[in-house]
Amino acid sequence: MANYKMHLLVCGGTGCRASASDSIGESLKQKLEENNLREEVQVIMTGCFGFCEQGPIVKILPDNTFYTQVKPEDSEEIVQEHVIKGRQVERLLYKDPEKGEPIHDARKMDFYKKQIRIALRNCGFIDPENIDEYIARDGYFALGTVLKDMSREDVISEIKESGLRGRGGGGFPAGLKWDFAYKNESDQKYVVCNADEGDPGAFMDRSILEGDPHAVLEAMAICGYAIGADKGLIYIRAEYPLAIKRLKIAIDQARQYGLLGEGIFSTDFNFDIQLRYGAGAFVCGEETALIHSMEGDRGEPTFKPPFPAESGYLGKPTNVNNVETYANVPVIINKGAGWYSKIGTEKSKGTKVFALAGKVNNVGLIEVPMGTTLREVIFEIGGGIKEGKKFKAVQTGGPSGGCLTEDHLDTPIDFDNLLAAGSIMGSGGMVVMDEDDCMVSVAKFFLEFTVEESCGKCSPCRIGNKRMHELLERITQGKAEKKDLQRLKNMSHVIADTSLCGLGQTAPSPVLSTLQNFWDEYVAHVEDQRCPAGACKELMRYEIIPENCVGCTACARKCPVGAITGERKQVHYIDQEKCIKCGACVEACKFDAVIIK
Amino acid sequence: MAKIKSLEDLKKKKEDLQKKVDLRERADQPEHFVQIKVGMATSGIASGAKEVMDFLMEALEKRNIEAVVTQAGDMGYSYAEPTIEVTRPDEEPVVFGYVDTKRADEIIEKYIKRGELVDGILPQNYRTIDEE
Amino acid sequence: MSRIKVKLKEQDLNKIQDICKAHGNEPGELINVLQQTQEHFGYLPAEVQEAVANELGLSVAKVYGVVTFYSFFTMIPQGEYPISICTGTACYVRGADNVLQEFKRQLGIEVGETTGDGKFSLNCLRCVGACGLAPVVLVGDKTYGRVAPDGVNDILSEYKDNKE
Amino acid sequence: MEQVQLTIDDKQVEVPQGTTIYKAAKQVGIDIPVLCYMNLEDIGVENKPGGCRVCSVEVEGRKNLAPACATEVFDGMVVKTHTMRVINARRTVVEFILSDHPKDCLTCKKSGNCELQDLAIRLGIREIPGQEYAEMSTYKTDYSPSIVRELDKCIMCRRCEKMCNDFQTVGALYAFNRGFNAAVAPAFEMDLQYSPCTYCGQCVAVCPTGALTEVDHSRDLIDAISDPNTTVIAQTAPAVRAALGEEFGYEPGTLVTGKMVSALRRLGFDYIFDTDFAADLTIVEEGTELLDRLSKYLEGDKEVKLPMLTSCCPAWVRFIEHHFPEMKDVPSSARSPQQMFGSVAKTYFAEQINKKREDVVVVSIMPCLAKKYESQREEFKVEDNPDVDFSVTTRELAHLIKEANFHLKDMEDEDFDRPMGESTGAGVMFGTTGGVIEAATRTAYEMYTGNSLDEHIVFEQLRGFEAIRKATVDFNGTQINIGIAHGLGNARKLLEDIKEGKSEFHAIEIMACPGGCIGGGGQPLHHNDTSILKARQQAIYREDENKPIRKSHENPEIKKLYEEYLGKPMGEKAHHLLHTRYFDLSRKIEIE
Repeated sequence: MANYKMHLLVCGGTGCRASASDSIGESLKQKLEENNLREEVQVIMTGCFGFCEQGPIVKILPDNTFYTQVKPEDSEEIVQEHVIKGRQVERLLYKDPEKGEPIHDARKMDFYKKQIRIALRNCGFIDPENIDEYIARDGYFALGTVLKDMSREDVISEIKESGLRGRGGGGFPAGLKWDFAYKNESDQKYVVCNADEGDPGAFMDRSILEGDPHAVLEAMAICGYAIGADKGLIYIRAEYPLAIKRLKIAIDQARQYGLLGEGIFSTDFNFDIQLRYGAGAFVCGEETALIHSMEGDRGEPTFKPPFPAESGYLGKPTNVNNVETYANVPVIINKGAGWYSKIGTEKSKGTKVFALAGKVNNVGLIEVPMGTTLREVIFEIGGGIKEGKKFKAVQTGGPSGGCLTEDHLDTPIDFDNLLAAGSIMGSGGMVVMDEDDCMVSVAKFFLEFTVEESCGKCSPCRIGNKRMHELLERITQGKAEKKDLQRLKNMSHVIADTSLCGLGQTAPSPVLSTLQNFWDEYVAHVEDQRCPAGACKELMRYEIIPENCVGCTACARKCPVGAITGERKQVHYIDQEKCIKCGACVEACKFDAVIIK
Repeated sequence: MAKIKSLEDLKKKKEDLQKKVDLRERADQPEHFVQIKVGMATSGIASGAKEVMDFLMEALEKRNIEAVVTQAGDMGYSYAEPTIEVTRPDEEPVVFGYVDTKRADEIIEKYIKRGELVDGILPQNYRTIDEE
Repeated sequence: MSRIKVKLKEQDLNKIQDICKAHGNEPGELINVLQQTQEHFGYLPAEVQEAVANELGLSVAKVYGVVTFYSFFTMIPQGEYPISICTGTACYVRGADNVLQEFKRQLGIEVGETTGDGKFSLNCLRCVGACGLAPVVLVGDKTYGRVAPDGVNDILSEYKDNKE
Repeated sequence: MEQVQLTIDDKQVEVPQGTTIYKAAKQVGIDIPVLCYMNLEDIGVENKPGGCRVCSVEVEGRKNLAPACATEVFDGMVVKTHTMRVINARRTVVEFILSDHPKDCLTCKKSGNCELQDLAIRLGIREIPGQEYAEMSTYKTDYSPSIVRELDKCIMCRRCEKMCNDFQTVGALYAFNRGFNAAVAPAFEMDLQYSPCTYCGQCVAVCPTGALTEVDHSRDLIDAISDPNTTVIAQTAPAVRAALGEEFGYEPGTLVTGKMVSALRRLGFDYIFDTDFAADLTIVEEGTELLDRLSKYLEGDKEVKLPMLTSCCPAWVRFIEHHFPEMKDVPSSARSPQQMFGSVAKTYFAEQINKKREDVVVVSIMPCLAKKYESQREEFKVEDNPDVDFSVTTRELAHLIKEANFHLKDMEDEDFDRPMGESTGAGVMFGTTGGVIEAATRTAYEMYTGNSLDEHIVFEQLRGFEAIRKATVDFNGTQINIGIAHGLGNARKLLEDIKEGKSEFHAIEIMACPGGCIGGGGQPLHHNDTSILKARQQAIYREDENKPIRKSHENPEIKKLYEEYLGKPMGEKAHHLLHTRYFDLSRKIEIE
């Protein structure tokens, strides 16, 4: 084995690959080849670094250099300057968003400072297509230990003691779930990994599968041993081709090493894993829907009980956890429940991965201990609000979650606190909004998602959410009345109260939380036909200030619908009936004569 | 590929593979290890810095010393090249000049292993690339 | 009361049969079969669904029920250059809707449709995980990041000029 | 089973573990409103998707409301069905459903018989907030020969899907699309007539709204009777008389044969005949065919198709044509009674009354929707003139009687006209599962053995309500194995056995609907109460008992028909008028 002096880690997550990180890796290899350095410097395509905002990322070790927005043509300079001459390429270094100064050591980046990486421990660190790298990081030790030294009951109680809760949304204690599946006697049981991440704006599961697929395989095998299952199924979105590819490679390699298959570690434990593809239905994140989908049917949820632990895939006891939940398991076994449960808050143990997005400077994937405050996440790790604007709200938990305000910024994040604040942890989407975001529109956006993703099985979700969406639409158009807000509230409560599955039950959360936290903004829409954030097009008026207008006709010439009239050198006028609010006139006017009201 | 038949197998395998990620793991917390920077600007390479670096990496591994060896740019001591900077855990960095493989061996044995100073320490009036 | 006939080219039928056989003609494999079938044909026209139903021993109504349930499946042939606009939250917050409207306007089609010349089709998708690049547009496999409405024309002309 | 104690609206209830809240409440007289829920207990079909959420109730300690139809009780459970929270939720949910439902109740075929309408009345819903701007589903209406689908009225209760897939295994209907656009339809939303639909009508029988209804021929009937140049002949199927009374307030299971005849006469039909007559004719033909096949078989002919399947149920025939085309020569070639009647009426009888075929209109009154389709099959037409012009259901007849301002209870009992109104107890048995084969057995036994059945005319072993029944009848030392199935899913099992060569039967009777024709898609709606079907079955048995002649081959008018016109059973003329053939209707993938 070559004794490499330097490792060039190139982010091969989907985000960075979208910006050609593949060719960066290739061209780095080529440049090293040209300089006869292939024996000394290793190029590794890793999983996601999390810092997607500034991708593609190249990290150089051991000196912890963090290059951002790298282009394939930069590889010449990286090799010539950094690799050969040992000089960092200044212009590619990550720069502190506030001070604008380059940061020479990645460990000094705010983005990484507050993070503790358990689920993401190997992401951006190992080559996910090489099982050896996983083994070198203690991979499959947990499985080995479990098979050698622990009874099935031991494993379950270890998971119970760790306090690990499901990371997919509900936060149900994982150990308890395993226990149910363990206790239901059957000739056949299944371990299912829910990798049908559908939350718009959350992509941690994919990052884990792309960056550390073996962690999930190992955890599923551990679960299989604990509950008494010899078959595992990963239900993964077909839209995740890279994750699928890496999973396939990983499964293959694990089989070759005998870490999957028959008689694992020379015991009588057999376990193998297959992939099942989701085909684009958010509701399949719900476990009963997921199971129907795996059985080849419409992914409609069914009433629980019976729970999957009693009657799941093909009617057999089935344990369903999501990717991030499983990714924690090997660490818990290796380091012990005691170690794990020291991290986090009283009722929420460990860490949580969030997909930080929206109007923050550092968009990306982060992993923080439970109990970290929203402020720390948004302002320290996230580097604050973009363009120095004012923070307005943060939406957590995706379409099932709610919008939290300034008042909640110091709330330590955990399952129960978020719930109490009117939102949820969900799968970990975290979208930051600033003063330009209209909260009614945000609620409408999420409702639109729910309407589109509702399976249609139960009437409150199928029709009720549609009606809510229609009403929200009218509010944003200034066509609603104040009494409609009461109706909106009632619809929200009834839909939450009567829907069949979690999707419907939580669909009104974005509405309820914005009604609660931004009531005045709703009122402004219905009483004054005004959008305080200036985001609702129908409520905008473009007007010309006569004093400023010189009659240059620039705006009239630009207007695509001929809504602006006026003679040359005369004050112009915008016909509100015709105006489509495209804003072209504002751009065209050099005299600040066009204003938005 | 040979099957891994037991936890012991796996441990053995891991030990064999450790090197693969050692460099990365140590880079995560370099302050826990001996850090060595080798001046590797063009002049340094010409004066044999590359050989020194190769030697250091090989020797440290053979002698089971966990260290992080990185290359640095011009350290500002062109008169004394090749130069290396050694930082023992929780200590201030020390720079050695005119390092060849023989001196490197001595540095490992005396300074790195036991903390004894050896000849050739240069005064600290340089700027490392990190502080540019 | 003549029998309903479904016509398929021989090689197409053989392909479908191969795919089904590779999945053991198991009705439970319907979604995997449809995935692969769509991968091959680009879409799932009625005849193809009939053939799949036939091979797997399912009712065509069920196959259609499954096809129409999942957004990944389509019965409309995609354009030569399928355009997908990410409407995930991050992209939404950063103005994906305006970009979508601009594509609709310039192409003169709605979401889920294909232009008359078969060149472009327009779809929305939820989060490609490139939130750092929001708003994101995909044309085929190529990703465009930080797309603004006034950049739409540039993207389209890249492909329009490709004429033969 | 373990009993659990719970409280529902302050009432103590003790029920076995596993009982749902809905059933437990029913036990103490609390009627929780339901919509999608359907329990056809006697045929083992329960539909509880938990979809409509109308049955939501409050359970102490539970975060959200629970659907009473699907939630199982537990010990110490406290349920409240009438808190303001429940009432508000229930009403809001029904408002949601109505907001996407056409408001054409005035002209809707289901009006007055619609579960959704009942619910709206019960909950006192007076307006739908936001209706002015609420988007509504728009689908085209699909008219097939038997069934009309108005998908706009689909509320996604999934009952039809359940019947079509689970009970009938026909697979014509399935949910498609998702969310607001979801509904239940054939593949590609194609018209039913191009789908594998058998027109059994069980979807119509269970649809709670006007989304699935029968094709209405009552206007054609009025036109025909109004036309002075046509002779309008009615034939009434056996199951009609056992159910029609329900539409007029009679207890289920009341026979109204005489009153029905009287009503038809007053409506202006020229002749009121009985399909039972044709049933007797069917038995003679089918019985002869069975004996023919049997004796060939016993003589060692291995080519002969056994078991022989009955062929009087058109939905069943269409099922085999669609799903088992390779077995299309297994059923008896005998036409169904409706079609035998039509063919005899437009030849033999038309000649008797000196009428041209085209001046005679034969109207069948049927418990069935598939009969509408059957009457339109090409092979049952002569120069485009169908043997049976059209078929109306029991429900349509009831409407017409009411429309004409008659009340059945005021009617005197009257008798059918002759000759084609003469029938036996065997003929009437066609109305229930097991009846056709019992009638056939009576005749075949006597024909085969030469012995008279005398007192032992009832074959108890063929009667009942179980899904699949087996019986062996001793034909003087020859053991004849008989199978009976009602419901096409059950029939499928028997067919698959035949296909695999495992069938032990010589003859099999199959009826598509639960309970046979008494449970047909054209009958008064049972609204989920399958005990009604059992009562109708008992009525059929009573009608048999009351008949002076109980064996088809002893029907004097049938004998006369053969003597005067047909010649011998299965003879040339009989073959031409009374037999048919079957087609391969399956979907075939063809190479272009």
